[in-house]
Amino acid sequence: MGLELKKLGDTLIVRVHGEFDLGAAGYCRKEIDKKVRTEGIKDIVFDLEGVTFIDSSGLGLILGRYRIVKENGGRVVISNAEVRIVKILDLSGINRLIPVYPSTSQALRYLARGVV
Amino acid sequence: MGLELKKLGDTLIVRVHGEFDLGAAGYCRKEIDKKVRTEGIKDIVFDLEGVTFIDSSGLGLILGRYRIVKENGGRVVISNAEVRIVKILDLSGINRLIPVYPSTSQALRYLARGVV
Amino acid sequence: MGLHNRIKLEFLSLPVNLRLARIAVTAFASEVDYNVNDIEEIKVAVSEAVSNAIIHGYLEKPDGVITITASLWSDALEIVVEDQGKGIEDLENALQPGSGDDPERMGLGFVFMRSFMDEVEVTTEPGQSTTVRLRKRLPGEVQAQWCAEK
Amino acid sequence: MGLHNRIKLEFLSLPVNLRLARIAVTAFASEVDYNVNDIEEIKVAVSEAVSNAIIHGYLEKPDGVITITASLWSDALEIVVEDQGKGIEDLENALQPGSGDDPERMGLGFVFMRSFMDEVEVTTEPGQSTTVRLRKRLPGEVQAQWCAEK
Ligand SMILES: Nc1ncnc2c1ncn2[C@@H]1O[C@H](COP(=O)(O)OP(=O)(O)O)[C@@H](O)[C@H]1O
Ligand SMILES: Nc1ncnc2c1ncn2[C@@H]1O[C@H](COP(=O)(O)OP(=O)(O)O)[C@@H](O)[C@H]1O
Repeated sequence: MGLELKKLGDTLIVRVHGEFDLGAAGYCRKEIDKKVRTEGIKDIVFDLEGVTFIDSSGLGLILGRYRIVKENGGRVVISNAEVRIVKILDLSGINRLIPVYPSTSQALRYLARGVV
Repeated sequence: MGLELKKLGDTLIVRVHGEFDLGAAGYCRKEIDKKVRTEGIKDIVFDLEGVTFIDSSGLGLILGRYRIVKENGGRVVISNAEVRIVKILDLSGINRLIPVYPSTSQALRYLARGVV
Repeated sequence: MGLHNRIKLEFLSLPVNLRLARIAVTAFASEVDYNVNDIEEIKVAVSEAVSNAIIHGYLEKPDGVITITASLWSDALEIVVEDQGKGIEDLENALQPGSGDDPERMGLGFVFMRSFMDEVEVTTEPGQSTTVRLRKRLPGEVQAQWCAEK
Repeated sequence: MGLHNRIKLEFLSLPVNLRLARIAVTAFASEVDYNVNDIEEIKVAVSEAVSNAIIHGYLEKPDGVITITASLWSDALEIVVEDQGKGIEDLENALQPGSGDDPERMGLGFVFMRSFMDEVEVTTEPGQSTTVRLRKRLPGEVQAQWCAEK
């Protein structure tokens, strides 16, 4: 499992690679929350391009970050997920709270302008 | 595991795909021996290009065929094996009884002329 | 219904072993030719059951033992995940979507298991153990062939 | 030396389970970063030990149970393969290269295990059981790191 964090203005782009399960979620939580706390992050984009597997622990990590940034008026967006990952996002209902975009540039445009 | 048998004159070309272990050896033994018994096979070439794993059961299958065809003056040759498979062939000493060629055409030339 | 094959896997309640559990079960299941989608669903279901054992059963203590028994029956793959952890006091409530109270968990573990498998059965002894039995029907052709053999 | 992780896998003495045994052990071993070559060697060694349990231990009867316990110690991966099969009467002779009398077997199982692992230890009760314990040192960096933690 690999994690890449990139700051773009007050948006954090999170790229997860490999299997996004309980172990990965525990690791990501620590790293992301540190970044959010110390670097004035408002919005988060989860770029799931490299994710080969996700279960409710991975989804829970995303939902947990959504709850945290929402406190300060921030938003969370998901981008770039493979078809079978999108299927699980749909089934979970997480897409009713968190918009899912096919590409990170679309996700960033949504955050910038509120539309795509 | 997959097995392809091709007759070329009195030579049988055996192509094994996948993992050449005890289970695969049991299956190959039955199929090869039927062919050898019923179709006047003299020599056998084991083309190991598709083999991703081999252990002493796979090697034993080859050695067993060698012993059978030798009774009628036939020969067995190995071709096309990947580097890590060749390493195991070397370690086993099977290459002292059974020539190992990098390609099936070289193996067939050896059988046709006794040299390459 | 005849039993064709069975494995049992025991491991410590460490998140690093989730991957192993998924790999072992899908390698076992690959004896019959489920399609990619089925395999993906089996993976998620196993992952949910084992994650629950780690988090809820053993409260993330790493020295708990989790057991997975996978069986190939003539008509179905059966996966049983057991822990000797804290058990579930109110099982009916736990089986409802969103039942947990951890903001980092979605309360979707059982929902996923039920969506992806044909049967989900939970038995538990509060304070002692939890057992989750998952069943998924075999692909049609395999089932027909194996049943005919019996 | 500290124990970092352990799994136990039990399965029926069917050749189809060899692949599963190799996959489970290498998935377990992938927690430390052995190189491809090491992983290949571990696969062959496991395959030899399990094949022996199937053929010699249980004489190819499919209802025997084989157990693999894999442990990650601070300094080594340890794999123990056990069967409750016929055991080995003359162990010293069995350990010699080419000892068997089956023309389809090379008598190289133990040779391969010894070539590929750092330690091979066989214990057996004739008529009852055979246990093969294999050890392979961890890649240098992991070992140094884990030992320092202790
Ligand atoms: N193995 C287990 N041991 C103890 N409690 C469990 C176990 N599995 C599930 N539970 C209980 O059932 C609830 C619902 O589980 P689940 O649907 O997976 O949601 P989540 O894990 O997201 O809370 C959990 O919150 C927990 O209280
Ligand atoms: N698990 C076992 N149970 C009973 N006998 C065994 C077992 N493993 C090995 N042996 C005996 O040891 C001999 C040598 O084993 P090995 O070196 O693997 O060669 P091979 O399997 O090719 O005969 C076998 O022929 C068999 O008699």
